[in-house]
Amino acid sequence: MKAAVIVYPGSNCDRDCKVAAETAVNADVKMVWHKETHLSDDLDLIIIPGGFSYGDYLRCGAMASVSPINAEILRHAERGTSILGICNGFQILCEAGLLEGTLLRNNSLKYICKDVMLDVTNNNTRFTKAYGNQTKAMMTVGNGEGNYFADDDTIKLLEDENRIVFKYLENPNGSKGDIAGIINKKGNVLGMMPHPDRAFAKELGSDDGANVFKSLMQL
Amino acid sequence: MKIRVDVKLKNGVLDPQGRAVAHALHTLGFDEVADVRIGKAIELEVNETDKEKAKARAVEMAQKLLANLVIESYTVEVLG
Amino acid sequence: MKIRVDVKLKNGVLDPQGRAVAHALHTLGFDEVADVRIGKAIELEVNETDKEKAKARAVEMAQKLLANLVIESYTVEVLG
Amino acid sequence: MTNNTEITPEIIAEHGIKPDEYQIILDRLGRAPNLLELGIFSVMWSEHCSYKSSRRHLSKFPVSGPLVIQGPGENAGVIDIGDNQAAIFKMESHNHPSFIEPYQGAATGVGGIMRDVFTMGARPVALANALRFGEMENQHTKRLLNGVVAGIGGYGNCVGVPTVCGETNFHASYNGNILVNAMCVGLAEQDKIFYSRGAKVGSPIVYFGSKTGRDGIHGATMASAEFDVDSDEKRPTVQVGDPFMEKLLIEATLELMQTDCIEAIQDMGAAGLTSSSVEMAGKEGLGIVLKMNDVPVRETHMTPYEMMLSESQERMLAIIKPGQEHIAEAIMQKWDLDYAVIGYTTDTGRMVLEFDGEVVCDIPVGPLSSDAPNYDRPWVKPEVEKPVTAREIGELGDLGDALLKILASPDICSKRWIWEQYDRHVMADTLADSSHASDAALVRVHGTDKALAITCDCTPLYVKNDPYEGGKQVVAESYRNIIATGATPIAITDNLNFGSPERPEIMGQIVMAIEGMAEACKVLEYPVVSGNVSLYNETMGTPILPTPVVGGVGLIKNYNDAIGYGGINEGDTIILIGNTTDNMGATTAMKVLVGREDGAPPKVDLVLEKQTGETILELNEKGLIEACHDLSNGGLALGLAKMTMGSDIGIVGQVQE
Repeated sequence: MKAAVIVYPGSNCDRDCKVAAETAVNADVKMVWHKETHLSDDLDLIIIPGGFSYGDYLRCGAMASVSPINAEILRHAERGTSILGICNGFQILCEAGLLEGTLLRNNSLKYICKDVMLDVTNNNTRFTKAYGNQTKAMMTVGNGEGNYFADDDTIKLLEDENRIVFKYLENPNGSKGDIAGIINKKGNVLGMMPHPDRAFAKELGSDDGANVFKSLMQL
Repeated sequence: MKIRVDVKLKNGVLDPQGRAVAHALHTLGFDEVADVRIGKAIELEVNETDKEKAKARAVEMAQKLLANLVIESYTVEVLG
Repeated sequence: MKIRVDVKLKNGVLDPQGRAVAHALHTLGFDEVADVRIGKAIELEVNETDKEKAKARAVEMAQKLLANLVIESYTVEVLG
Repeated sequence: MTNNTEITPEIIAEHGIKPDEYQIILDRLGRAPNLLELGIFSVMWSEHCSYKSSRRHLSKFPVSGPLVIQGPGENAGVIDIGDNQAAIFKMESHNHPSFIEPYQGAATGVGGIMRDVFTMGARPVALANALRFGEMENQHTKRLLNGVVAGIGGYGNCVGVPTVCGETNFHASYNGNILVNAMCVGLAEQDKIFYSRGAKVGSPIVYFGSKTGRDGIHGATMASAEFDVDSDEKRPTVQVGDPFMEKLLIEATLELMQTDCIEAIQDMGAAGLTSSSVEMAGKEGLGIVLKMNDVPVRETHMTPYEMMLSESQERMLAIIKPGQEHIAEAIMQKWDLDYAVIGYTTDTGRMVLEFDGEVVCDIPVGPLSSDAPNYDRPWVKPEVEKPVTAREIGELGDLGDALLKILASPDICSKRWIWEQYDRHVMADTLADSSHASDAALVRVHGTDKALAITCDCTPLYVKNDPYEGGKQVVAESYRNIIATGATPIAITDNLNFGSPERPEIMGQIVMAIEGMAEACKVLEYPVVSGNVSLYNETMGTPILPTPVVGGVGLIKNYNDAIGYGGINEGDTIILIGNTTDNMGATTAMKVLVGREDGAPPKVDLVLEKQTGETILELNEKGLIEACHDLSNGGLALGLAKMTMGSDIGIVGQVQE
């Protein structure tokens, strides 16, 4: 698998995503600076990592979503390349208009770093096939703005089109519909707040995150 | 030239911060507070003397970056 | 009764957020932007009909909670 | 006040310079200093920068050892962790700024200590903090606790370095003077370490990072100025941190360090541009010329006085090989950081500052450090509390209720509310942190099987009741906490927080605590490689408890052999190692259950500590240990309670009559 991790000023989980993809599926991973304007067409996966791009200033992901590399991300989304946005990456995908809704401040108004048990609510997307009949997955969240919000019609649409991929068993931040991760209509863009890049090996506490990468190998 | 762009969450959009501040005000004894909404007051200093042009550009900035039109509304005011 | 409390960083206090937004506006081609300062626009809905009383209470709220007087200043405006 | 303001005794006193010290300045200059020169002397001779009240006693610490690459005297300490790798670490305090503005005070404390580490070429891999607040009932405690924790999380999380361990205590003596000590640990290649020494003559001085503003002017002198309750007047413009800028600065600095265009480099910490330029020049006996008009400034009409004393955050100063400035400039442009060549080194040994075509400062560099005052402050040996035995206190009622009360007390209860606000997992190398049943944090050395063990420790009440034994105990507890994870202790950093050294009884606490700590460091072969001293921690005459915090670092060769105090299985036997004496003095039990804080702390048998420690490491290497826990606050009862909670299992203990 050939993958690219986009690095924005302020991204800090870029290396974690590289190591996770390499460990889980022996991926060949390239780091791409946000000022570049080309992403090669033979890429199997583009990862938009977690972190505090532009310090999370103004709105999380707002400034990153207007970076020079953004046009290429939109182009790849259009042509069907798999795109995985984790934490800040999910926020960037929403700001860029590739996924519906937005991530507001946690209802506790506090940054939360804890393990969360997830429901794999749709296990036949290209990102979750490898879960098979394992319906639960343990990962960690680490964010201050993980409170997913969209208007009621959008939430209904996401439910009806079975585009909610992960839900929190115990909602840590007030997310509507306990939503932890959603996918776009075409099924090639996944945004999720929990970190599979921190749950890819037993010594880190869980390796349930590895399945997100393993699923893509079955594509 | 100073321009002020106010960005607010649209009605119906959850405001966790506003709700928490309202709660805190109640615990401090300000029971008359019914609701609190918190938005951004962005003050721009621009090298532009033509008021109309400055305003138009500020609107463009709001649409391109300063506001997320899905969940936010904005107003632009030239302070001169 | 609607009251608006604007909270701003005092002059001279670094505004990291404003600095980052100014930079982003430059990369989007808005070179005329010389400075950006971002403050909070807090809108209070209060059950109070007497304008003077409402304003005085809002000032009290600003001093007790809404503004961090060490690095922020505030203005209160009764919108009616 | 313009630079040619007449220097009056009031102005001298306001700069914290004593008459006899001013005499030294007159002698070294051969004339009266102008305001800028006086300001430079005042920050370089402040308690914070010169350690003038403690320097002579700090020299008692053992600072070398087979694994010590660099001891005190540089930005941080450096130890050898094998395979050409080095761990670089230090601890610093931001006590006074955090009392004035808790969020920014704590945030800039984290930012500052990280710069001390990456300025030496190390990528920061772990953060820890030791916090002390007033009693819960104090009106400020809740607000200060909220602000400090949010500030530490806000800064550390954004920069992307995991906050993995720490400690938090509450005591009335901190009501008006909280303690915020931040520790940072970084990793570097042994042959790629950068120092503040190494500058050559005629090399360009390069400034990069944020622009300079009027932040925290007189922050350095304030750090050691006693607080009066309405500290509003003493409120300089607060230092504001930008973690996003710090992240750019880390990446840019480490990228610059891959090239070989650096001769010397130092972060701008307390006393900003002054201390960084003076220290780099002073180390090589060089002079410097700085062109103040070239300093990137954020505010208009800034005077050289303000530029030289400003403590704006996220700024670095480097001395670059002549002709290679363009390399540095290109890197700074990539990371959108301010960059300017603001001067060059000379062989005159003098600091010459030019502004608007005029020389505004011309003083010898040497005296700024070599002539810094080195007080031999009078001190009295503090009288030591008498031991208090359990028999004297009598029955404590039902042991179960007693344990529950201890578990619920502020110092002992779960600190989940705090550490859940810290990102403990970023960099995906955290093996054990505050959420695990482990006496120290364990952070994997990326790409290897090695892991660093990190812990922060101090029991202030022990040090108050017997500074010497208390000092020994602080180091011994750090040693035990590292060993309890299966790691081998290597070295410590420290943060010595005390009241005013101008009080003989407080100076006595400082001298005796340092001697106790030094004794323990020698016997346990656990040297001091860096540290910080924060004095004048008192309000309206009441000093804080003496709080010499120790930040310990150890190494485990293979993290699969690591142990904690959870993971016990049914049928395991529990062995208590070391002897239990009837000593209740200064214990948590006495404070929580009987409300007394008197009594001598337990005596520390350092030889027994060493034997016990080495035995445990040996047993663990043989794979005989399932779990291990160091007994400290709350004693055996709390130790057993934590082990049961850590393993979700029951424990049966027999008490032999």
